[in-house]
Amino acid sequence: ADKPKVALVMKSMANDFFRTMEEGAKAYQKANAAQFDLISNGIKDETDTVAQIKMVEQMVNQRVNAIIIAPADSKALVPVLKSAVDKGILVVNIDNKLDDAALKEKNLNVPFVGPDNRAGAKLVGDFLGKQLKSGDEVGIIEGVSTTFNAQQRTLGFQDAMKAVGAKVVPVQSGQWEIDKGNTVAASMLREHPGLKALLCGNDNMALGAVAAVKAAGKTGKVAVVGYDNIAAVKAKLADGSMLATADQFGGKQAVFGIETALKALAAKQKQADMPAVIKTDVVLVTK
Amino acid sequence: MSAVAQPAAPVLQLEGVGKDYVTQVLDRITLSLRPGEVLALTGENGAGKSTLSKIMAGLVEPTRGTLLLDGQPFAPRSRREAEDHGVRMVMQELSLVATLTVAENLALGSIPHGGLWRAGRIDRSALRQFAQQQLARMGLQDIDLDTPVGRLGIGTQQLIEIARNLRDSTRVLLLDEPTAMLTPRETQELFTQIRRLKAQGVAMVYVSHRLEELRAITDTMAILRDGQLVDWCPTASLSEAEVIERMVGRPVDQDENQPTRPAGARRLSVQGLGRGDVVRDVSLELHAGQIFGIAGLVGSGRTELLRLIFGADRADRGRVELYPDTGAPVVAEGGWRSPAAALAHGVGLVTEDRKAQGLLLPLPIRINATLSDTRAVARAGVLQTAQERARVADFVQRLRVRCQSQEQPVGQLSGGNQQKVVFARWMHRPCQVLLLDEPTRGVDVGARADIYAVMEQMCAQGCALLVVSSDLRELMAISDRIGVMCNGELASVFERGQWTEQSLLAAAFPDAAEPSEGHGQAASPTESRELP
Amino acid sequence: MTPAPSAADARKPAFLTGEAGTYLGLIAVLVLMVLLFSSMSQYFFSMDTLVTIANDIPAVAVMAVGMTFVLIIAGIDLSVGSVMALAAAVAAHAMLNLNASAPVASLMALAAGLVCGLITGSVSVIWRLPTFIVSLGMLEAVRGLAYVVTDSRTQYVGDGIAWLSAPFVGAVSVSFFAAIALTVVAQWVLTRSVFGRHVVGIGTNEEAMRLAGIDPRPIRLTVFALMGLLAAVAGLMQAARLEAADPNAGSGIELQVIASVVIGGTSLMGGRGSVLATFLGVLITAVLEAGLAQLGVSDPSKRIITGLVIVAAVIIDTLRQRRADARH
Amino acid sequence: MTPAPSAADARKPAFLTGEAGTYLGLIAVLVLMVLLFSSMSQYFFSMDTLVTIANDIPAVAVMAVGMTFVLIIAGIDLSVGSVMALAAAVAAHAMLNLNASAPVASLMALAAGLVCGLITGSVSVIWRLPTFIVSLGMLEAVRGLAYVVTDSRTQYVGDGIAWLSAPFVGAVSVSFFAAIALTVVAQWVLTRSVFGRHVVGIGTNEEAMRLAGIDPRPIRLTVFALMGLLAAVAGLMQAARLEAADPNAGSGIELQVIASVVIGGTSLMGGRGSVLATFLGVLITAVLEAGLAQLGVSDPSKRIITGLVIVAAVIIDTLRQRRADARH
Ligand SMILES: Nc1ncnc2c1ncn2[C@@H]1O[C@H](COP(=O)(O)OP(=O)(O)OP(=O)(O)O)[C@@H](O)[C@H]1O
Ligand SMILES: Nc1ncnc2c1ncn2[C@@H]1O[C@H](COP(=O)(O)OP(=O)(O)OP(=O)(O)O)[C@@H](O)[C@H]1O
Ligand SMILES: [Mg+2]
Ligand SMILES: [Mg+2]
Repeated sequence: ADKPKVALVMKSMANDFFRTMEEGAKAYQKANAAQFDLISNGIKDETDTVAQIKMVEQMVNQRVNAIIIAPADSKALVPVLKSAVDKGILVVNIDNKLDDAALKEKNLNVPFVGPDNRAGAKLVGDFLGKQLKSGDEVGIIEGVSTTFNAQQRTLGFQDAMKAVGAKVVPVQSGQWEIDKGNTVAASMLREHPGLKALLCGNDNMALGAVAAVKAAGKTGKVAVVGYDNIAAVKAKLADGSMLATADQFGGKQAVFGIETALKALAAKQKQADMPAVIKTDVVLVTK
Repeated sequence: MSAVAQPAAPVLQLEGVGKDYVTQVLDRITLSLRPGEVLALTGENGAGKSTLSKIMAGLVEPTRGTLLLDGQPFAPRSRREAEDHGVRMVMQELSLVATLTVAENLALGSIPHGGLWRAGRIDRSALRQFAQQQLARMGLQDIDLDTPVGRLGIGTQQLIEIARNLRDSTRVLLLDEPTAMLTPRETQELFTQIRRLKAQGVAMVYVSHRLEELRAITDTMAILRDGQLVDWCPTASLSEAEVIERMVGRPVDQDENQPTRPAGARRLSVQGLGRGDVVRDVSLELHAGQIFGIAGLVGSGRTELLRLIFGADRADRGRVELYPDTGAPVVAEGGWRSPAAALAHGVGLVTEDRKAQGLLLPLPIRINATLSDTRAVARAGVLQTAQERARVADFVQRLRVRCQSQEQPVGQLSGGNQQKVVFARWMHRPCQVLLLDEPTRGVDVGARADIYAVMEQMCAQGCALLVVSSDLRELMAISDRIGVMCNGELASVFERGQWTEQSLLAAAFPDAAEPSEGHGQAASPTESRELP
Repeated sequence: MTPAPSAADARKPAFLTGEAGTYLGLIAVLVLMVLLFSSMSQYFFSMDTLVTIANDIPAVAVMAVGMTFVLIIAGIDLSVGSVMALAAAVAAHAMLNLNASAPVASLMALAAGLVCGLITGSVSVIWRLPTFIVSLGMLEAVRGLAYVVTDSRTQYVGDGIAWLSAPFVGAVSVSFFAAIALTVVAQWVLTRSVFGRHVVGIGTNEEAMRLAGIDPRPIRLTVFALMGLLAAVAGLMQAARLEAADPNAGSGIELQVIASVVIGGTSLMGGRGSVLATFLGVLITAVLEAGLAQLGVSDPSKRIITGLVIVAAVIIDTLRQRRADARH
Repeated sequence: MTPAPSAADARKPAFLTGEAGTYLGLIAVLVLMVLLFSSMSQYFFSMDTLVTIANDIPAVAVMAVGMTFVLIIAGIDLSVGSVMALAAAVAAHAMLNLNASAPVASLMALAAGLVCGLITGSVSVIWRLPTFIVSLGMLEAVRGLAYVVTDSRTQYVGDGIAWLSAPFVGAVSVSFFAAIALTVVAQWVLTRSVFGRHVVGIGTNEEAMRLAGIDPRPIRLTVFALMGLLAAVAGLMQAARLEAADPNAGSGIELQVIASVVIGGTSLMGGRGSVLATFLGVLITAVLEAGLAQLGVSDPSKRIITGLVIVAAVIIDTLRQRRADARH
């Protein structure tokens, strides 16, 4: 009965990446079933902040000992997490870092366990950069523009492109989705016939971009890179229609968070005393 | 209120009023109306009676001409504005709101309320009092004020529509076929009101196709034909035949005493059919080649009986048996499962509420006329429009439907012409048994004769007809037998020759003694008299 | 269109005590769900859960009140989620960039909502366009505006308007009581005021209302203006709870709101509806969401269950009602 | 609601050549948009753009055909996006895990769509429920199923069914021609067949149809089954184009489809609509999307413009039509 109960509150369950994350956590729990119980929940898309808040509240009602959260919004989740902490629940932040200013205002310390999206995107961008010359035109397809990860990845891509001196045409959003990514990529290719590469904020949009490149008959002339390393891109990387993607070990993200929380629970550590940031790895994936 | 003292000054004058839609529907009409005068407005279907009334009531804007009210120019832009000037109209087509209560409908547009603009609380006691008073004028004290009108029969709705317009502030009252759905009792109630208002100096326009009513209640008569005013004179100065001739432009055979048709084989037998206490265990038999008429007061359950036989509503009890010419009889316990099932066995229904239950108003006449059997004008599911046009052209001609073309939306037709289109549907699909609910509602005398002729022809072809009508004269003219419904029961059945108007009426009243007049015999094998 | 007015279309106005029976089907569904969840999780049936649900529903409940009126006049408003986001964005912008006080910022937010409602209403009234398409246009356009106002970033507003979501009685927030009060008042207006009766009349038979001398246009406009205003109220409630204005707030919430209203038995074809039943509809969806979250049901199953429960709730309510009507 | 039957409700069936005028307003909007975008981007008015748009629209166009019939019977189907995803998921699952051949997998996908349509249709017919709520339930439930079938992951299907999106005439795909053919056939069915006439009749006055002896239930059921089937076709087309089955495919597409149909002048209240006009509606939304993306307009502005254009298109079409009717 004193087995701690850990709640995992995820972002979009409709996204491969988070699905992988959840499965990693479940597998980990199975392997360590004696040590803790896991309740996992996710919202249906990445923007349904309110639904996520409700989930945090329900987890508090379920009297869990710790909440591991991938916040849908880096600011809007802060008040509810604060009230959870006030009730003595440990909170660990994964994937998408909570906003520092908002945390500070609430006088809250939430450890962040996760990758640096901007650095990861730069990694992918740098690899692509080796193929580009200064002055080449490239396009960036962003995820849902209002999300922190989308913004960070775009920044990372831009950093890398600036480094090689490539010219970035206006950034457009593909809403993280395969068909929206396809539409946007097709338009970019038409408007900028000289485009050399498409940098996509996630692999779903990259798949859409690959289809657009193929439809435009430019396979091999326009490079496509993505992010997340979902299963469906393996074939694309293999046949060269996609150049690279980043893997931030979705399967381990949540596990790192859970481990951090379990450790703190075992040590009866207070929320305030937990470390602020624990970085996890991002690696480049190519053919 | 205006005085009756000087009969000279007209309250409402029309000078050269006309209306064009695509074609001209009203030429230049000049008429006037004095306080206390009841003017009969009559003419064929589509002659322009409703249009003329609507112009006076502010519902339609005239294309030409002027109106004067008390000598002042009168150009109401809306019904509300006309009502503010004391001009009110009872419309031919019902315009009640089904989900609102009887009381709310009666006061619609001026529901009494307290405080705060319209968000204010409804003054319920004032509302009830007002509603009660309006209903009392039509002798309708029994209706529950809180019943949504959608639950009431269409006849009762018509009475409410009338009651709603019987206001004291009225100076001119336009009644567009108010009695098309009413039986003699309700009609008498209305006449009492008309006389009362007349005495108060209210001027009235009374539109009807029932000539005997015009004779009974109106002072002067205006006859329209093709949008022209062909006559305007004291009612008494014209004989009925003259009126008809002027309306229709030809003499119409009004044979009131046809011989009884030979009874053919039994076609349909209804046994103990009932639903709640609206229809109580009715039994009757229809024979091929004969017309069975059903009389009764408004709300006596006639419509519901036809709906049960047709399967439009499901019966609680009883059964329907159909005897086709060949093959075994078909038994439907509790009536047919659906109208489609009834039709599959050759049972059809002409509905009484053409607007809500009969027609597809925005669609052309052609489509409406062939709706009962679209497959008949199609080959392998593909419509044969040319064939369809030819068929519909024939119906349009036989029933004299007044329209621009058969592509005209049926919603644009005059009421009587709409009714003809509903009827045409069942000429298109011949039936073994045809149930007709007020089939000549709003149809002019000439066209009525055409419809009777078609019914006659159906009989000759071995069809059995069951006709519900509020017009006793009509029923007596066309039926071989007449059943009278009272409170959901088939109170008595008369054979041709045994009935008089008196005996039929007596049987229809719930409080009347046994049909003791000697003419009526108790509903023979079908009797069912279990009072609750 | 225009099915024969059946008895079902014509329930007597049931104000609060009126015909408790009207609500029986919905209450049964609700009780059933609570029992089910309680049997599956020991913590579900607790004060905490009740309080959380109470604090969860105000935004949806408030919009559902407006949507009930909108559906009764045979309209629909798909833009409520966007309007909600815009209102919150305006309030945040006013406080953060214009240094407006919380009350002034709130008023500006309400004004923004009202204007949106007025635009939807007047465009559809003036050109006689289907409200579905006008509000769909507004859904896009207003969302775009919300992005512009927030600069596409969640704006942290702090606790300037947090009193709205602050505990009021026990741990239950002001918002909840406001939503309850609004529901009761709206039901009263619907059944007991001239305006309410006109709304029902227009939804049933607009032509007949026009003939009775009632101009439907100002009434339609009022209903949409009200909807805009209430969406803004919901936006403020939400912002108070999040202490932030999220430009994506309420995306997709329109379907949830409409579902709650329809579960409550309001007809999409107009002419029939009850605000109280709508509130029960809101409760049903909220309890379902809370219960599934507490059980930690997987997302695919969650969606399957939600879909089935929505349909089942409507079936149960419909059947109960038909049975009741048949007795007439 | 029964608005007065105006002449507008009563256009003659215009089959292809019928009354070209009916489509003039829409064509004007389309031409206007093309001119505008061409003036703003030198690359817009090019064969490439035309081809991309032609290859973009089949999925939406096919669903819009089904939706036109659904709206004409005064129904609505919100589940089409989910059904589309499920169909693609089933095909992917069959090919990847069951080693089915592409044709067999496609048939299974079509069957899945058909079953979804039959469920929506029969549940709403049997219990006489509003299709809005039934299809909303299906939207959730079927999406959940799509997650289950794909294991919540985008499935790469390779080019097994890629022939659907392969260039056929010039660079234009088979799908496009299929969509065109479907549109023409559907318009023909709507205006020239007994079935089409019954569909229009049911949408105009269901009770009158029932009393004319036409059972509306099988017709309703057929329309929804057809919608499900067409959504599955759209799902296959999309999967063929993207060579992947995305469990999130088509989320939110229902509103886009309905918007296209309504822009084409089909009434949400039933009884009136044209499949050809729907196709023009689809073109309008597709050109708009392509144009805005090609100009690289920012996301907020994109949404604002999209919203305004949707409303403007409907206004222009309505005004033109009213003017035409007045001349009658
Ligand atoms: N909105 C309209 N558009 C086109 N034609 C119309 C319209 N309204 C009426 N009409 C035509 O005007 C003519 C006169 O119609 P009206 O309703 O006045 O006839 P009526 O004398 O009242 O006939 P009934 O006895 O059948 O009621 C008819 O031919 C009708 O088709
Ligand atoms: N759906 C219903 N619910 C409750 N009562 C009804 C319903 N339909 C009809 N009634 C009532 O049943 C009785 C019989 O109505 P019905 O319409 O059959 O009478 P009718 O003789 O045809 O008279 P009408 O002239 O009104 O058509 C009336 O009192 C009517 O108010
Ligand atoms: Mg008339
Ligand atoms: Mg009747």
